[in-house]
Amino acid sequence: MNLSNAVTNLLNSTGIVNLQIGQAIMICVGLVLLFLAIKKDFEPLLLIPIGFGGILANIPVAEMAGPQGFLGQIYNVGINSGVFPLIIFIGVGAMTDFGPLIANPKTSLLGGAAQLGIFGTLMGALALSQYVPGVNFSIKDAASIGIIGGADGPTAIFLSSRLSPHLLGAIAVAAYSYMALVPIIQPPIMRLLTTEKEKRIQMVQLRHVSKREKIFFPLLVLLLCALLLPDAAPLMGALCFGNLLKESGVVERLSKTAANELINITTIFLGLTVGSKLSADKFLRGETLGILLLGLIAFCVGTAGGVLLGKLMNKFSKTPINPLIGAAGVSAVPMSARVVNKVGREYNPDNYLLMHAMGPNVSGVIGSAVAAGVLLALLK
Amino acid sequence: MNLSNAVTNLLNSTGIVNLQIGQAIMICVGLVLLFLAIKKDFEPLLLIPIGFGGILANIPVAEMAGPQGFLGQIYNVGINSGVFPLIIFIGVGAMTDFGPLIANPKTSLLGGAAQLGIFGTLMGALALSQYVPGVNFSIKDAASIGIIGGADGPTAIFLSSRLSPHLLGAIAVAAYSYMALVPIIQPPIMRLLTTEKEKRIQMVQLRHVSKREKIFFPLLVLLLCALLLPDAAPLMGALCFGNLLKESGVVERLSKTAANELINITTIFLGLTVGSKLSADKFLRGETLGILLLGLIAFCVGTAGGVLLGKLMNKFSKTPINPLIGAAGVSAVPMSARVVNKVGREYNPDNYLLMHAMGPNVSGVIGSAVAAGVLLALLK
Amino acid sequence: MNLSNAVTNLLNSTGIVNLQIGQAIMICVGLVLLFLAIKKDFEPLLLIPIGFGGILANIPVAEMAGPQGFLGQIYNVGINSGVFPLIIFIGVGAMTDFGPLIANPKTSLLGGAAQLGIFGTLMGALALSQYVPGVNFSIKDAASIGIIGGADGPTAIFLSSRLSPHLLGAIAVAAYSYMALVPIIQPPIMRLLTTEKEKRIQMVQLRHVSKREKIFFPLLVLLLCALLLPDAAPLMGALCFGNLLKESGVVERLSKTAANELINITTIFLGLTVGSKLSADKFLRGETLGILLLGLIAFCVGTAGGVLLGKLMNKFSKTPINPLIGAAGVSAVPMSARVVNKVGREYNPDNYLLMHAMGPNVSGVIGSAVAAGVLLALLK
Amino acid sequence: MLFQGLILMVAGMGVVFVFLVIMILMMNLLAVLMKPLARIIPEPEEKKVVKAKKAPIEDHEDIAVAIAAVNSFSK
Amino acid sequence: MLFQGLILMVAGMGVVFVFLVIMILMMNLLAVLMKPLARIIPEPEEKKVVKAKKAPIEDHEDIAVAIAAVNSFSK
Amino acid sequence: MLFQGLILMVAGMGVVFVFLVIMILMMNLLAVLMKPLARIIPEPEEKKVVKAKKAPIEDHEDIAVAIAAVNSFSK
Ligand code: NA
Ligand code: NA
Ligand code: NA
Repeated sequence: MNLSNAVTNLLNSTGIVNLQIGQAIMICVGLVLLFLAIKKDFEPLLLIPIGFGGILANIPVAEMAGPQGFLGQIYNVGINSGVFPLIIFIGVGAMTDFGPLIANPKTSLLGGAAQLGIFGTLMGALALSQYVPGVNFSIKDAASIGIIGGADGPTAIFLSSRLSPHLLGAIAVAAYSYMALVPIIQPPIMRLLTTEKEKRIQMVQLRHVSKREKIFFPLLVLLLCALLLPDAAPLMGALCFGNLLKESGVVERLSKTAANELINITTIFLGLTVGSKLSADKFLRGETLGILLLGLIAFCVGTAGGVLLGKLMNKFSKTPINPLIGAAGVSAVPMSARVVNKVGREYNPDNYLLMHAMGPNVSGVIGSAVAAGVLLALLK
Repeated sequence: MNLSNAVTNLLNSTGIVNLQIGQAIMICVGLVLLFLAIKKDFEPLLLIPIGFGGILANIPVAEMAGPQGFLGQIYNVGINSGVFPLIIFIGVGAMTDFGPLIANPKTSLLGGAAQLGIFGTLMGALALSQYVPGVNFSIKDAASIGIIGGADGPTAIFLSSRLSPHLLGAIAVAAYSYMALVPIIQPPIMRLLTTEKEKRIQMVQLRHVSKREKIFFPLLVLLLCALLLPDAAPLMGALCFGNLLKESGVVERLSKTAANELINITTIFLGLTVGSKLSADKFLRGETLGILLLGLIAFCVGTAGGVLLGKLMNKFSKTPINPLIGAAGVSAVPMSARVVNKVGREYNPDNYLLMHAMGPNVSGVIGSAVAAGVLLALLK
Repeated sequence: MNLSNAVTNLLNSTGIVNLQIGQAIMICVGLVLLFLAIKKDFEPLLLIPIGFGGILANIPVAEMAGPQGFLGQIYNVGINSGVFPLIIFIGVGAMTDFGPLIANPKTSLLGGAAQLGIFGTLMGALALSQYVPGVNFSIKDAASIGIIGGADGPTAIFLSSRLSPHLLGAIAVAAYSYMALVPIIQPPIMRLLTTEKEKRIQMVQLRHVSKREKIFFPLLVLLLCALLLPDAAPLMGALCFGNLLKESGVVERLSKTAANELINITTIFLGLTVGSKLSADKFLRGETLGILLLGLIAFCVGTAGGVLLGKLMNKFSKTPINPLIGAAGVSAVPMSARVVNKVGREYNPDNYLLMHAMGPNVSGVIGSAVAAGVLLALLK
Repeated sequence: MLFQGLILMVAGMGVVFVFLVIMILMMNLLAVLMKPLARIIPEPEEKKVVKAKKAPIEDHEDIAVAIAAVNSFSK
Repeated sequence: MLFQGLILMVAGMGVVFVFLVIMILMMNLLAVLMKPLARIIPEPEEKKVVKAKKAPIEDHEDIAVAIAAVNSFSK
Repeated sequence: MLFQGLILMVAGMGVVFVFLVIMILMMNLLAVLMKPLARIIPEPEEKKVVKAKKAPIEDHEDIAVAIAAVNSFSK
């Protein structure tokens, strides 16, 4: 090695020499995600790590997302194994109060109707595959794309890491981006599908839910899942475990840790490694546009499904049901419940729908996990 | 795939179709553990994760405890490797004050006598093997069962993961259950073995222990262990490391983290994965009844051993020793020390034995680790 | 097995029988490190775990640092993979304020000059190899030794785990020990190389740095690194990621966790496992003395480099620059900046140089990462 | 393929609703069963809330004596 | 080998300074660009500081109603 | 096998007591050695307690100036 040698080697190892155009574009995509997260407050907890992971993965030479790179290694340990999304779900369970759902069980159907977004999008992806040349989604890919409509990040990441790892980056980005767009996507659909009178419906105060019911609830859901759809049991089990830690009231130190440090640490690494799947060859394709478009449709269809079932249920229910709360069935906890509350108050300033919307909201999480279980059972 | 096909596949993947009777029973066992933990306050920090892990592992189809399941994978990383129980011991060390032991060193012998429970039970397991048809414990199994008498969860899990992984679930369940039963198991034995006069003995106030002594103590114990019984060094090293973090006084951020977030996170995963070893084919055997029975005997023998040595020491000691504190030698920190205090005050309301019982209590932890080291040295 | 057999086996497994002289010496080295950490306050956050890990690794029979031992297993997962030092850097980024650097960009050159310590020491190591018989450092070893002069623990551990794993223990010990000695090593050099007048120079108040600049800064540094020197991108990326979490202001729960629990947990295991590389056959060689000597020289040369460039810059700068702040360019954040402040006030009690020294101080971290990148690019 | 998607949709939405309907039934049953259960085993609601707030180690009067020595993990 | 060390030193110190000099230029450029940028898109400095202090979930007036039900993670 | 168990018991209880007896001797020796040691190197007991309470970064008077810039990890 002499000096000119060394300089040549250094020049040959610079990013300027090695940067491919695809990498450059993907770095810009990462920067856009960071901009949306920081400036536009788009799900920053996830999109900052995802965006940054995308940038790191596209830095030439370093190969951080490769099998020897640190992101690649964490990906194998945490995402390939399915462990990270499940840990997130433990934390989510430890933060979720199922009280509003237990107080008014029938509203959980609204969280079922909103899953129409998942399956509608699945069909959309297949249609796109069939009619648009160059787009070629397998049925597994279509299912992974559909799950964006579930509006549940961990569920989407868990399912697509199982069925379509090559689409994971795009799907996670779409899922979290559209969740962030809930306040923009949902209100027009909600306004369009409901009458003035429906929008003003006030619902009866929720009954008190006892501590004991809250303890039984996660166990009942888990047992139901075990009997009906064990393929959903990892997701549902993690959610119920976290919730039982919280509601049991005797292991506060565990539930606090699950809802804070554990979920935070996992979020950092889940975000970085999911972002590290934003490689140019996987993301810069026509298909990604398709995924983004379909994801948008998924949210719209899900919202419409929830609202329409709300209208129907209001017709037949003894106590009045404001169909707006159906929109919260997509999950995106707690954002879509807040959107419902806001839209409701626009038409009736004394109408606080938030707690009523939390029922469909959390049942939407359960509904998406069930839908993911069905897809796993039939396609894995 | 047509619709009837899909429905058939879904039906064939339900838990109803696939549930084996053994799995159903084990799920009930898990529910019983949860009931004991939540309602009866039986060591909920461990028994909630263990019980829930037991339920998850016995959900059919999902195979969460299998080599590809998330519990199975965490088990391999954390228990097979021996890492989780050692991390718990680091946290335990960071929470333990050896001051009462240093102030009255001779009481540590009581923590030795209580280890009689370990070896008595080991012999009991061998006797059961020999005389009861169908029970067939190897000597390694007998040692793992004996360690239940140590009343130290991490030690029991560490040893049995090394010697008898197939018994791990039952042993962990027995260990934590009986620890929870300490307030019920110990008092009758303590009352039976001591005279009225002994029960009323007041002990002299403990001397002040300097910060410096507390720093030297974990290092001395570790060096002693390194010289005499290096097989106990992983357990003892983890305990002493955590304690040194605490007592050094200069790394508060590390000792706080070890005693809180780190131990909480590890407890969640240790519990879930230990529970995932509660499979029907390993647990639903006559042997498990044997293990439960022997575990109970272990606690009784250990308690008796401690109390009897206490009586003996009181005869020869210059300062009076209340034999009741011998019961705390089984460890089960700090529960058994509290039991001692309570029983003591029943007979002499002004007699606060708590601090005096903490000496044997923490020396019981050391004693169990030493016993585990001997068993590893001779049987591994 | 009969009793005499058992006793023989136990005796044969004691440390007394198996302890090799090298292990005994290394245990003493570990105790010395603990003494320095606890009593002399030498970087206790790292030196307590490193010292304790060194003791554990040298306990005979237990083989905790071996491939099946718990320290060996954690080493493979955390250090071999390069993950632990990068996590530490994420936490460091989440604790670092680059404001003083952004306010006075040109002072970052001082953090470059101090890297002379790295390359000077590299040459020293090669010279030692050439002229001292028995010392035989490869060029990779020399680079790893040189990085001690970077005064950045994670950078040193990351680089030497890549280039010279067999020297990792000695290098980490030297790096953290000399960082602790900064208040003793630096002042004489600072006093020697500056005139009375220079020492009294007061610097103009730093301008206000906007939140937005602080957000852009880590992104700019990362992009620059990606274009110029992608081999430094893992280190720089981790640092910038942590800093962006902090400065973005929208993910406080993640940045708090990164700067506290995550870095604490990682520090515990990084320290223990780095310490576990303090094996007698690697450490008790003439070469280690060479490493310690060279490490000392590295710090001196780095300090001198920073101070001398400070003198030069003061000659040509429009606003006055106190050359003392050049000493902070070695990094060792924030200790060397404090040393600068203290020395400055000795000569001019109204002169608060701390904030001015923080600029070179944090740029020294960047400079060392760049230097590590160059060494990786040319030698890996 | 589109047909397969349709099947997935029918099967999927079907299972989702079957699941939720049974869940609703179970919740209703649970609410009904709570009252007799509460009569047999009264729910110690308040105690639990208080307990969750206190550290688990503080529920004996003797603890002040030994606060440094005890820990809330039983080993 | 000593010669190789010299090469590493020259190359290394060279790259370090090239890196830092460009970084300085970028920081100066950044400082210059901040003013026009701040005019186009005013920096919501104070709002951000306040926001960082409050939990993210507290920025709607309706939250008190539902504090137990919501969480700051969107799932 | 029962005989082997007996051997394990004898050996095990023996080692446990040997270990604890030596530990007791060491603790007694330690207590004895503390006094002369404390005379040679006085124990800074109070200082340590105070220090543990303050964050490690707060032990210089100049810190208020730079609280945002410093951190307690030396890198
Ligand atoms: Na959903
Ligand atoms: Na014990
Ligand atoms: Na440096």
